[in-house]
Amino acid sequence: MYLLEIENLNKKYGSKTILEDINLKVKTGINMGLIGPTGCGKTTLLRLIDLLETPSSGKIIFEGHEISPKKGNLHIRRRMGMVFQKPLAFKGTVYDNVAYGLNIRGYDKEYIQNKVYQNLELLGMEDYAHQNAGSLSGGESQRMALARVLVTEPDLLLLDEPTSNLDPLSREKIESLILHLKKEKDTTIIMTTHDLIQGQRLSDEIAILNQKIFQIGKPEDVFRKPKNQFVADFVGVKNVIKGQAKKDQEGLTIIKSGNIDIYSSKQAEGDIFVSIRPEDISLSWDKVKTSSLNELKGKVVEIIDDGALIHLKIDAGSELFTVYMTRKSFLDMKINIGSELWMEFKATAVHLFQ
Amino acid sequence: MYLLEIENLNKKYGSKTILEDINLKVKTGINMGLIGPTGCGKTTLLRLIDLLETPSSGKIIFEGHEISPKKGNLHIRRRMGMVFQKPLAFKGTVYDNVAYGLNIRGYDKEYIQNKVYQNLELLGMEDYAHQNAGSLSGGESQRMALARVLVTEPDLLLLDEPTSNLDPLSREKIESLILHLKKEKDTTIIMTTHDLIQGQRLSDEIAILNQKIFQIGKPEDVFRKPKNQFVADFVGVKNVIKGQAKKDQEGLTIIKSGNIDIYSSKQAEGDIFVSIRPEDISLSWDKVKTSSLNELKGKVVEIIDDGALIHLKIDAGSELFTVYMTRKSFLDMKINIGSELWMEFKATAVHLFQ
Amino acid sequence: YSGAMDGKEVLVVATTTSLEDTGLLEEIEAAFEAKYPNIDMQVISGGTGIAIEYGKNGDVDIILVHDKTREEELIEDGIGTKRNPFAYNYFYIVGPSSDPAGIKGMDASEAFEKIQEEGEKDPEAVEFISRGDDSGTHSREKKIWKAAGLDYNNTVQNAPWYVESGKGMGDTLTIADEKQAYTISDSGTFLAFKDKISLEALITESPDLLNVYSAIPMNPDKVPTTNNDAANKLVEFLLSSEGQKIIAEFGVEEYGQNLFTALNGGPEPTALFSSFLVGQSELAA
Amino acid sequence: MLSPVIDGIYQAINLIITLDPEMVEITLRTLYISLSSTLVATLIGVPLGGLIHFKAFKGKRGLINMIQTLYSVPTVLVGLFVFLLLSRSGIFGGFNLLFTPTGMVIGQSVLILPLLVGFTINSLSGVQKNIEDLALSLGASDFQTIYTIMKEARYALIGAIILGFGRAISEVGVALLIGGNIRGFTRVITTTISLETSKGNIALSIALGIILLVIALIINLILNYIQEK
Amino acid sequence: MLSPVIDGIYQAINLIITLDPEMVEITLRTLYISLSSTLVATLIGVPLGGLIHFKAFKGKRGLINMIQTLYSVPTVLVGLFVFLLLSRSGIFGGFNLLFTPTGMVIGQSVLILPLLVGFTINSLSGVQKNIEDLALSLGASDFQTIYTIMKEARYALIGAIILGFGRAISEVGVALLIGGNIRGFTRVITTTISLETSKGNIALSIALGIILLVIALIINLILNYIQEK
Ligand SMILES: Nc1ncnc2c1ncn2[C@@H]1O[C@H](COP(=O)(O)OP(=O)(O)OP(=O)(O)O)[C@@H](O)[C@H]1O
Ligand SMILES: Nc1ncnc2c1ncn2[C@@H]1O[C@H](COP(=O)(O)OP(=O)(O)OP(=O)(O)O)[C@@H](O)[C@H]1O
Ligand SMILES: [Mg+2]
Ligand SMILES: [Mg+2]
Repeated sequence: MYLLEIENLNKKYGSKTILEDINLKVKTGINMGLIGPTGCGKTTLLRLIDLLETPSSGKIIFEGHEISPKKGNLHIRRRMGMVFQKPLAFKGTVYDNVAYGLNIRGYDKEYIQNKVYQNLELLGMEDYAHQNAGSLSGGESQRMALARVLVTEPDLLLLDEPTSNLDPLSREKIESLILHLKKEKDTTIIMTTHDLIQGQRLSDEIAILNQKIFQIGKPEDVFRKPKNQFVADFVGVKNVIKGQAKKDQEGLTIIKSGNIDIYSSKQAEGDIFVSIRPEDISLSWDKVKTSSLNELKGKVVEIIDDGALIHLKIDAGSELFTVYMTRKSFLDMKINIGSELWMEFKATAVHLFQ
Repeated sequence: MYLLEIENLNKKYGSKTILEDINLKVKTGINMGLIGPTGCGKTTLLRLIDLLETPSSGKIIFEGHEISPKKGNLHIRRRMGMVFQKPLAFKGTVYDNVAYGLNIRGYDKEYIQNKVYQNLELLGMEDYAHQNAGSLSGGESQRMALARVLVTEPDLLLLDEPTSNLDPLSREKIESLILHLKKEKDTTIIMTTHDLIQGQRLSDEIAILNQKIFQIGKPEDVFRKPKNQFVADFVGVKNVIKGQAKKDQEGLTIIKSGNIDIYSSKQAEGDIFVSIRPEDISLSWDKVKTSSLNELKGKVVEIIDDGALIHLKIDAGSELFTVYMTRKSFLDMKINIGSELWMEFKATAVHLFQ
Repeated sequence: YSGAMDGKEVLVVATTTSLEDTGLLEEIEAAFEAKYPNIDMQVISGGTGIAIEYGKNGDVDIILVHDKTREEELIEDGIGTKRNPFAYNYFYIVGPSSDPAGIKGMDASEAFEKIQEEGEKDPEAVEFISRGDDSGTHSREKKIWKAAGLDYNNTVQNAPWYVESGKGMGDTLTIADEKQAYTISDSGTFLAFKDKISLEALITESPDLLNVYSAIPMNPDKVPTTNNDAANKLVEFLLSSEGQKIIAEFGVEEYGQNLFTALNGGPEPTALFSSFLVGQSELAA
Repeated sequence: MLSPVIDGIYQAINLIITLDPEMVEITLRTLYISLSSTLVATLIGVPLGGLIHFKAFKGKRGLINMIQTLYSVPTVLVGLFVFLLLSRSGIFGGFNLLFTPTGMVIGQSVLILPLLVGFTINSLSGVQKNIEDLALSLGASDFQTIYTIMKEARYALIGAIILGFGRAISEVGVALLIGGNIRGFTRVITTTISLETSKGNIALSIALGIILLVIALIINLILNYIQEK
Repeated sequence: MLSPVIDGIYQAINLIITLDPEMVEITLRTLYISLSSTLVATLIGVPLGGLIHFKAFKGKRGLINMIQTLYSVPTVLVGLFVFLLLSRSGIFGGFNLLFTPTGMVIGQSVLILPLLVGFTINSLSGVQKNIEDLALSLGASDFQTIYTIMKEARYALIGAIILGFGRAISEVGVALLIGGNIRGFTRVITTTISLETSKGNIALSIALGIILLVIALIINLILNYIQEK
């Protein structure tokens, strides 16, 4: 059973198309990640779902019934909750803000007080209960906003960049909270994020949006097997090479691009894109005997220390490859700018897409 | 010569202390990163520097002269610029917003137009010039805010989470823009960020703030050699172990913690914290001959695929270690939950702090 | 009709400002209500025009005015039942004590003629302030201009020395005082203002300055909502010796002289317009 | 020669201290009438303003222009208009409201209604559009949303109500034409001031004006206190 | 009996079409006086309101209460007060401003000044505090910052100016007391309405009221047009 279905949804502002032919089905209890470049329509889509915006055409279906921002949808709206991207607060204290959703639902005072403090504690905001909501810091506002929506225990939670203003520790806390909600309360969540790793970590399904939906699927599929160039570029798939694929012996495919030949274990023919994950490439000073089918020689042209890993750019003639390695191996191998090295990667590590 | 010096700065709201005894010296042309948990006072510090807030006590010195939010500081204020954390816009179009700083400085129309479009292009916002600034998406607002401040060519640029709402590609663009500003225009930048990697990548110096400044120094020092527990926890230093240090032979120090002995090449005595970066630990199935002094046996209790790397948690008795490895080595070694492995790391990879 | 408040019958009276502003009606009301505890007398003061308008609409039951010409029109139209003159006094021609036009001792129309003459010569020094509001006082003023042989609409109204205030008597006196100009005022209002202004009553007893107040109940046939019964009681009271005594004594204490002269059952005094032709209605009276 | 002002202040203090019974009566009536009309106009005008603000419809801009134009309506005109309605020969003549306090409340309510509608719209426009979204998103009904936004705008809304009250208590056109300034029945402070001014009693008029302002100050303090709560 | 209203509308149309010369004269004078006083009061009141809004000082709340209380000042009281100042025996008697259009402008400016100050403060309060920071941070001088915030609040500010204009053009107390309703010199639409009403010419009064509203509508349209630019 789908909690939410979106059919052929379009949204225009004036003549500017923001969303085009969006189709989406969200199962109950699922966490759906929405990812895409800035201005691609993520917020707009969430607002449409939350009935704050009227679609130009198309349907939004909640538990099998079409819903719209017209009258008579209060009971549906009360089952949804949204954390906005921009910090927003009613005048008054943090307590007033968090209690709002319960007040308008007419709960009694004691229940409200318990619930509010319970959620403030959950978000580490209990000390701020009587602070003016307008004076909160960026991250505090974001946590208050989350508490404010959680007190109403929504069935469908819409989160618009819920951790963009949080430091790593707070972010981690919020992430476990989100996972907890999904698991324990069976809350269905649709969240946008610019943090691709967060998207991968939290989502059961990911939709890559850019006006249209470009790909939708499990995180590992979207991130490792982009269906098209846009997704590949966007999720930061490196080493994307355009070439011509031809069948080779033993069920392998050979892809030719400039002076480079790449073997892939996948089947394809004709014009195609290839990608190899930077951490799937090993480096060695000498050409070694190995089961890796692909061996390319190149020269180190750039070294970046990313903190966790060393990023190398290696010029292999017609293509520039990105390779990641640990600091340890980097130091052990005594690599430096200009080093000429062999890159090796397995045919199974070569991903093909249109 | 320091562009900006801050001396014994304190800020209270009512009886609540926000900033305590801040001392900071920022050289011209430097990029200073401000990092700290939410609500630690980063925004407040930037606002104090930008003369939007009055310090409770202490001095802010710009090019050797004390400045304050009182009258007669216009010429100083015009040499600073700030991008606010919360999206903010004047009523009107994007063009109007970006032109504002130039209009009030009385430039002529043609100059303003050139300058505005030049900066909008720089930020990929030229198509939005005539859109209502209030209708921009989160990321677009952030880019507009940057363009708005860049047109005035400030000598001191204050950036409050300038990329929190940006997707990875836009973020990368803004980051190179920041690096470019520093290099080509000698702009001094103070920026806050929650993205530790960004902080490391962009900053010449990093200050870890939490009401007080806990550490200040080069990124590698702050991230790899935290001076205290707070910084270590905050920058996500893993494998922090508390132990007793004692001198050992050959200038080495041995640190005892539970059933574990760790050798460090640094000197110390008594109660101390140890940290080892997860990527500095190698794994092998068998105890191997190696120059690494530290060899500990443990059992894999958790495997997380982070996308770029595999994170392992390894139980070594009295301590749980975190180890990072590439997917390739992980697959090659056929590691699984329960695998008993040897961890090796060099004595030089063992960092000590109080 | 039932305008009962607290079980009381309501009698609504519209009056010109002079009767109300002097305070005469307040005393009459008190005495009348004491005599008829069942009647609540309510007084509305305004210009003659609006008072008549109220009467026509049936919003008031009786009007107390001092503009004979219009009063008679009202009777003719059948809206009012009868003119009941109950008091009179005189209009005063007032002006600065220096009397720049030198009118003291003249009769009204002579004085107006002189004012016109001197005003034409030096409009700075000699000015005349008119109420210009179609009130009873204004009507009388126009009649005197006519009597002085002047064409009001053409010679007088647009002259530089002639100022129309378009306001009530009190305000007009104030303006005249500020401008040190001449004006015509009912004696009641002038006496009430005497202390506050520096103007002097220069002409007080000319026969064409006679000012008769009468009470006109509304005709219950034409204005069905009216409380004719109570209105007639008020007329009766005004004409009674009790009412006439109040009128005769009013103001003696405060101003040292009576502001109104009671008729005491006598006939309505007629203005002795000696030197000019009077209007048809005036003659008919 | 400002001595009438000083004299007026003295008389005002005297009238207040001695609790002059006629003064007390007039003051209470003034308060009753102006507060009632403010209440009536608020109860109609604020929701109406809210409706206009929240509904999108054709000609909205024009309607707002019309409402703002009515800020310029002279009190006498409203007085006349309501007079014609309430007059015994008028449409509502049967209710006998002319020359009654109730009639004055009606007239003043009509007079200040445009101010309340117009400034309600102004006040609500000052609230960020986002707040509406926030309320709706947290499950507020339409009515609750409007209430929330009004609460956000309460500072400005109270300003509008103070304005309406100020206009009602200070106006004289309606009070004279509809009330008739009947002693002991419809006489209020402003009509008394008019009367006394036309009698030339300037100091007394000023004294009455001061008393009116004192009353207004007290009412404003109460309204502001409510707003701050 | 609303026939005077219909009659009034007819007469209004007639007066407008025939460009009745006295009507034209009165209308132009009315416009001149009310626009001048609105201008004077705006030029003083808006900066003053800005100053009060932006300065933090002790007793600010109290001052604002006082200003709001002055919304309740009856026009007659202002009329009397200014009258005493301008009167021959008053402080400014020497300028001979009593019973002149200039005197009326002064009186009406005094009358509407509190409205402009108060509603300027209200309007500015509607602007987010952040906008001030944004302007300052982008290098605006204090003056430029205030100007920017006023521009942000211009919808509400224009509302305040329309209010002030409405009050000026519709008031009658000051016009009568300071102007004196002198035909051909200080007579304006509202004083004419008063006069005609006291004469019982209700239809003509209504016609004049309609003309006044038409003028106000035109002025409001112009002001709104400015605001939208
Ligand atoms: N009223 C409007 N008129 C024109 N364009 C608009 C309007 N409102 C929004 N847009 C545009 O719609 C696009 C989508 O906006 P939206 O806020 O949904 O983006 P987003 O995906 O959430 O971006 P971000 O990641 O930056 O928050 C943006 O380009 C924005 O400029
Ligand atoms: N007016 C105020 N009264 C009380 N506390 C305040 C006030 N203004 C700010 N604070 C508090 O000051 C602290 C610091 O705020 P600041 O905005 O500087 O934090 P920050 O470091 O920028 O946080 P973030 O990363 O979440 O943006 C916060 O805890 C905030 O709640
Ligand atoms: Mg968004
Ligand atoms: Mg901050």
